[in-house]
Amino acid sequence: MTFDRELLQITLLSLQISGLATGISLLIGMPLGTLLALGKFPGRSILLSLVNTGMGLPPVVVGLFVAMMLWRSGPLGGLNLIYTPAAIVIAQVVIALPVVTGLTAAALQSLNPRLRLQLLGLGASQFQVVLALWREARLPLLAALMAGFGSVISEVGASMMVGGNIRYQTRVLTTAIVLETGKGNFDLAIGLGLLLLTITFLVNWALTWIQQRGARR
Amino acid sequence: MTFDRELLQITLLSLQISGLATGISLLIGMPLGTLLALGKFPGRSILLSLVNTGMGLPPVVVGLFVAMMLWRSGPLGGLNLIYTPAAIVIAQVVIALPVVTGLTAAALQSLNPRLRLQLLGLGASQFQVVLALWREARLPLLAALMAGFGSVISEVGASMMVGGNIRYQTRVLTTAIVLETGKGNFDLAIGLGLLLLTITFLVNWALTWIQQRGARR
Amino acid sequence: MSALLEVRDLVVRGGEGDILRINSLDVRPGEVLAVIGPNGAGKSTLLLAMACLIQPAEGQILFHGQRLEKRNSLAYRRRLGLVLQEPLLQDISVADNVAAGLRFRGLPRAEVESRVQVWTERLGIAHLRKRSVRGLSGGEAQRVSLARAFALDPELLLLDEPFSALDAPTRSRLLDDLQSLLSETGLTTVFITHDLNEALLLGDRVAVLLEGQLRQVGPPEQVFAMPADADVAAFVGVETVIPGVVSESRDGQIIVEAKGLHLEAVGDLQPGRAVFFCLRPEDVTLWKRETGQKSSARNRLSGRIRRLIPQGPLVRVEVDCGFPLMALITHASAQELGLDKGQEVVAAFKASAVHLIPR
Amino acid sequence: MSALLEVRDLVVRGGEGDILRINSLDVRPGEVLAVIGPNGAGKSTLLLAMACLIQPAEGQILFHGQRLEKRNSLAYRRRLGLVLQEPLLQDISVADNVAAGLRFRGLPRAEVESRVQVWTERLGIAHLRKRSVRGLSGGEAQRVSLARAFALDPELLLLDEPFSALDAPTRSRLLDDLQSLLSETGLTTVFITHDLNEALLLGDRVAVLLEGQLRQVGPPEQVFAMPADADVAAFVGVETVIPGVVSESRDGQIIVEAKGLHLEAVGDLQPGRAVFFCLRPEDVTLWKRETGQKSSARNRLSGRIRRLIPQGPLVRVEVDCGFPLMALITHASAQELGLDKGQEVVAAFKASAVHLIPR
Amino acid sequence: APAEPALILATTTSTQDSGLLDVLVPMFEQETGYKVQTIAVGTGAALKMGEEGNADVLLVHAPSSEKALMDAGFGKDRFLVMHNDFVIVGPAADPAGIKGMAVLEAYKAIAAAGAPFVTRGDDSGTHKAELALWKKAELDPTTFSPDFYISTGQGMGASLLIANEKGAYIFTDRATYLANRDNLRLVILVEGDKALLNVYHVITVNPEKWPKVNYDGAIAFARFLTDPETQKVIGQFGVDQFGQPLFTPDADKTDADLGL
Ligand SMILES: Nc1ncnc2c1ncn2[C@@H]1O[C@H](COP(=O)(O)OP(=O)(O)OP(=O)(O)O)[C@@H](O)[C@H]1O
Ligand SMILES: Nc1ncnc2c1ncn2[C@@H]1O[C@H](COP(=O)(O)OP(=O)(O)OP(=O)(O)O)[C@@H](O)[C@H]1O
Ligand SMILES: [Mg+2]
Ligand SMILES: [Mg+2]
Repeated sequence: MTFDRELLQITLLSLQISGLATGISLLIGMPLGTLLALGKFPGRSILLSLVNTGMGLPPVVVGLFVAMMLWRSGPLGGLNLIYTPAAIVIAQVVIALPVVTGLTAAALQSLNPRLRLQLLGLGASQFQVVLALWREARLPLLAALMAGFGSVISEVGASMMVGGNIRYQTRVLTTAIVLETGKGNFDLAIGLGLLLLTITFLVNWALTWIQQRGARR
Repeated sequence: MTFDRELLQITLLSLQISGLATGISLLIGMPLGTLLALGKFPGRSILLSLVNTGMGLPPVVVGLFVAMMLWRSGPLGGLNLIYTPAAIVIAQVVIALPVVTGLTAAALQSLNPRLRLQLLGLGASQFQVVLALWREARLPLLAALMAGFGSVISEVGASMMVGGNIRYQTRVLTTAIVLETGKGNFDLAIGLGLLLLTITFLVNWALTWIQQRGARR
Repeated sequence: MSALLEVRDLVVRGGEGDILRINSLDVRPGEVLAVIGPNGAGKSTLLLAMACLIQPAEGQILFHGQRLEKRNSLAYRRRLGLVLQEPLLQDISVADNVAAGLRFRGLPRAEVESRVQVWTERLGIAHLRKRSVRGLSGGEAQRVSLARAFALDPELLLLDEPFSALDAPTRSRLLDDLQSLLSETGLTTVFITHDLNEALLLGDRVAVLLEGQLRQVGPPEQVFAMPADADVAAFVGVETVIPGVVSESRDGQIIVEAKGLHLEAVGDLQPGRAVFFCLRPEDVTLWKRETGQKSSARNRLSGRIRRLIPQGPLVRVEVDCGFPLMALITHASAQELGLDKGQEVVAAFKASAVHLIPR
Repeated sequence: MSALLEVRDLVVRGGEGDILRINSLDVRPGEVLAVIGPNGAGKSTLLLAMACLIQPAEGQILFHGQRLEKRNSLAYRRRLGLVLQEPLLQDISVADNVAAGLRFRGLPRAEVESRVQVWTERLGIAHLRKRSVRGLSGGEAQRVSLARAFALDPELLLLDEPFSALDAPTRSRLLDDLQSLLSETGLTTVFITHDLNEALLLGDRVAVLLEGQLRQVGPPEQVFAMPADADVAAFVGVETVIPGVVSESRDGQIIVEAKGLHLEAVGDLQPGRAVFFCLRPEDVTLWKRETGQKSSARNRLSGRIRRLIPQGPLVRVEVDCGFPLMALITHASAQELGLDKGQEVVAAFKASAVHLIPR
Repeated sequence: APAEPALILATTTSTQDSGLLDVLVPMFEQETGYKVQTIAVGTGAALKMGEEGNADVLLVHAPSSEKALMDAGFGKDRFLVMHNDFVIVGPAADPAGIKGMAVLEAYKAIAAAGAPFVTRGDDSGTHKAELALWKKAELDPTTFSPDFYISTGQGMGASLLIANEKGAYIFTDRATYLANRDNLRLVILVEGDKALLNVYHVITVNPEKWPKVNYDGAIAFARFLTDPETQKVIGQFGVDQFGQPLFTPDADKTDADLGL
């Protein structure tokens, strides 16, 4: 592979992994956050604190923890997932999930609570109510999505630990940056950083455009 | 220093640095986010995209960039800030600022826009309007605060790079975790991680408690 | 079981005390039940409870004799049309808002579109269909909220002050519309209003809610002419309410002593009984002092005009006869009589127009 | 410059077209200007523009002859009391909401507290002071919004349908209160309402807004009795509006040919002139067919009753005389005459009661 | 291709940062069909991964810890691969005046002058080598003031940058120093001492302790590294870029030859 093709491969892998991790986090985190925002059950408040704490999960700790699970000596070693992109996705889901969940809960809690009653009164099932409320809160939910994507695309500790930064296999943009920094190639590292930011910007620009099209002004 | 005293010193330093960085980010990010949410000026949408991109600033890139500024060879080398807690605070502000700004903007945009007119109609100055709107959006703003604090307390790439992880001076909990992981002391690393999470949990639990006291249910 | 909806031993709590406490209230099939009561009486809360949208602390709601529970609440809610007091629209287009309930029910696209068309036209918001709900005026929003409920073709309509933001012509046209719609389809309706005229016009029965309790339920004439107690009387607009004592009673003829005056009334209360003496202002006729003319009115009180309050084509006149007595007369009469503040007049009212409430 | 507030060449745009287009409107010191108009006419938009809260596309607003700009808008807004159509409360306690405007002005604590006390009591929400605004009923919320504005002791009150959610007794009490407050203090008020009675009761002048344009401004009698055009007429409730042509005109006496009938009216229009023939329902008297009785009414039309619509103490009767003619009579008369659907009656009205609008 | 192609190589950041593995690993893969997963971690972590069977083969440079691993039976085979050397670098001004000294003299001079000295403090092979020399010089760095004995807890590259910024002396391997030379104003002050050898061994993880490890692959990799062809490549690595080789191949020598 030439340098350009390698760069392309690394970039695509970064996008795939972070995109997938964000997607899975949305799939789990939005329903969970919705439950936390709208449900009434004992321990709700403690759970919310835990989720908010999760927003501050250090990627290195997550990486170490997931690695300990996935290493051969760990309980899930038999799955042979360590040092694969799948392992990075798992770790990144752990990182992004609390962000998505916590911000989803905050977004839904700031809707008018009577809107939910009105929707139920229009004959919506619980599921339809949730869909309608998500639609209503699409602005802050998009912010949650962007924060979730941002937290994983920029993360390095966990990717390094569970992915191993293996060339052609699990090397992503952030781990490549660390590698180049370690080698003293600061210019290349900064260049990779700018590439990463450009990609994130393009993704966010598209999302912001959607978001602002729906802004109340 | 004994091990316990060193641990205490590291923990306090982590809290001080991240607390200060979060505080500064709020001080700058809340007004900025408010301007982005309520202001009408050309380029607003691009700026919002940039801010949202900032949520995905990779800490290593930030660290490298800030370090290049602060190194003696850099433009701000004369300030002698590199490898000091102040340098970490600067880098962390760069990381937390977009998070706080973006989430503040999203929080304010989901308020009823006519409330602002009503407040002005009650004789509020622009500044008083902003204060009242912040009060109104206190729920999602607290979520923004927690996300901002979470992003810096858990961050390691930048702290490592600009702080240097120097024992007794700039070693914080996350960099200590990386060090212990590198040494193969996985148990100690996980233990430090749990300590970090406990602290974050306590901070968030207090904030969530405030948040939920004010939740609309 | 003849009632469509039954409320039994309902208690709703909130904050410090009980918001609502209703022993029994039935909504009969095909009827329009108008619920009236002052602000904060619990009307909206009752409607939410009826729609199975709040969990009461005690009691139950039955629909077609079946107790409403979590299990069957969705099926029940799909037979409802609900309009809350505040038009809570979704942040999407007007047409999508009107279509929302239909889509929840999974109706075919064509059906949804045609119903949206019909009802937006009927409510005069057809031109707004493609607009976002942002920037809608108050009345426009309320119309969307109404169209959204009517489009569902429900079995039971629950309306919370549905016309409060509408302009007068639209309101009266809609009231007419609704009246004919209701009599055509036999749609059962619970209708909350603070406008007594609307209650009179639409209600087959009127329920009066005061401080969370049901004080009176009955046909409008009865509620308006014979309030069950003084609070209801004060609320429904029997504006003259004076405490007095029955001094004589013979053959259904009663004399009440009140504020030093002897007033005639009809009834069979025993002498010595303490009562409220109630009088509707439209039952009071005013005469110029000098007019010697005879009339069939048994009670004639002299007094001085304290205030003249125009009210549409009518004038409300407050006469001080030792107590404030309200009379409601036409502008024309007021002009003919040359009524003015401070002028002396005679107020006359028939004994049969007096309503006595034991206290 | 005698006007307190002047609106000049105001244009507000939104969506596709102009929402508001007003050449000139003055609010005089001490007067109550009632603004009426159908839903979506632009009333709320006008109020926002008057409060300097939206940027008009063109035109300007002057206060005490001074053009309002960004520079002086805060000072101006601090002399206002503003009540928007929707009570937008802050998510804090009721007392804090009422105090908000006072605190914005930096008033001393004791002063704030005493004013909050006075106004929460006056609006009957004293018991809610410590409550959060969540869970307030619709009427309670509106009262908070009113108390918040009144507590400011403003120089100019801008009220957007301020009583729409209030129960009838409170509404009339507040209207009375407001009336005496206004006459005591000479407070200038712009008052939007969709209730024509409120406009009649409170308004020194009435402005009619239709489709974003000012169609008529004048004393209420004039607006209600002599609408400037057919749209205004239809809106203010001159319910019989028939197109016709003047066929004779002599000494202020006019004969209008309409729907094949010859009707008398008063005025000085030339024969051949096309007009709208307008009649208020309360000016129409009904007689039983067989009654031979004479009266001073010049126009007597035979017809058949199509509908009877009760309306409070009154009944609105629709008579088909070749065109639908509305009459408004008391319940008592209706009973006395034994009116019923399908029955033949004679409708009579005086020539002076007819209002002709050239078309 | 082998039955079990995936092979986990745990190594230290310094080997990866030098770029040597980017040359050797593809050669090995092409020759044998194994897929190597190179995990670059701290020396301590690499040894721990071997001890827990999370890696198949290790390439490390901490001889005393390696011996402990072998003695505990976690390692099966251990071959000498290559060495490079450590140097002491510092500011050109050389405040303690150590230029050209023998290494122990230089240590003493630095301690005596109280000149700042950066240590990695991360239990890496380099750190352990540095500590061993302090011990030989009969000085105890734990008693030093933290202002003078600066512990970074980071990798070699980062520690070099910190020493550069602080104008401090630092004990480093030559390869990393050369790789970072462009970013540094530090110069080599002490070199060539026999005590300054940095020796790399390859260790296969014992399949008797950890049945899951890919021993066939591990031994194949160890054989590959010690193969004369490979050794020639190692001997040439770095000449293009730095004008001198970064490593000296040692497969034909014994520990004793290098003074271990
Ligand atoms: N969560 C709550 N906590 C305390 N009080 C509450 C709560 N929810 C409602 N209330 C009170 O219950 C009472 C009934 O409210 P409701 O909305 O049913 O009144 P309403 O009859 O509809 O009045 P309106 O005519 O003003 O709409 C009000 O006084 C309200 O303040
Ligand atoms: N941003 C906007 N885009 C398009 N149309 C708008 C916008 N804002 C307001 N309008 C329209 O302007 C018209 C005037 O609105 P306004 O709220 O002033 O009406 P209103 O007279 O107060 O009516 P109501 O009696 O229903 O309160 C409405 O038809 C409304 O839909
Ligand atoms: Mg209500
Ligand atoms: Mg309006």
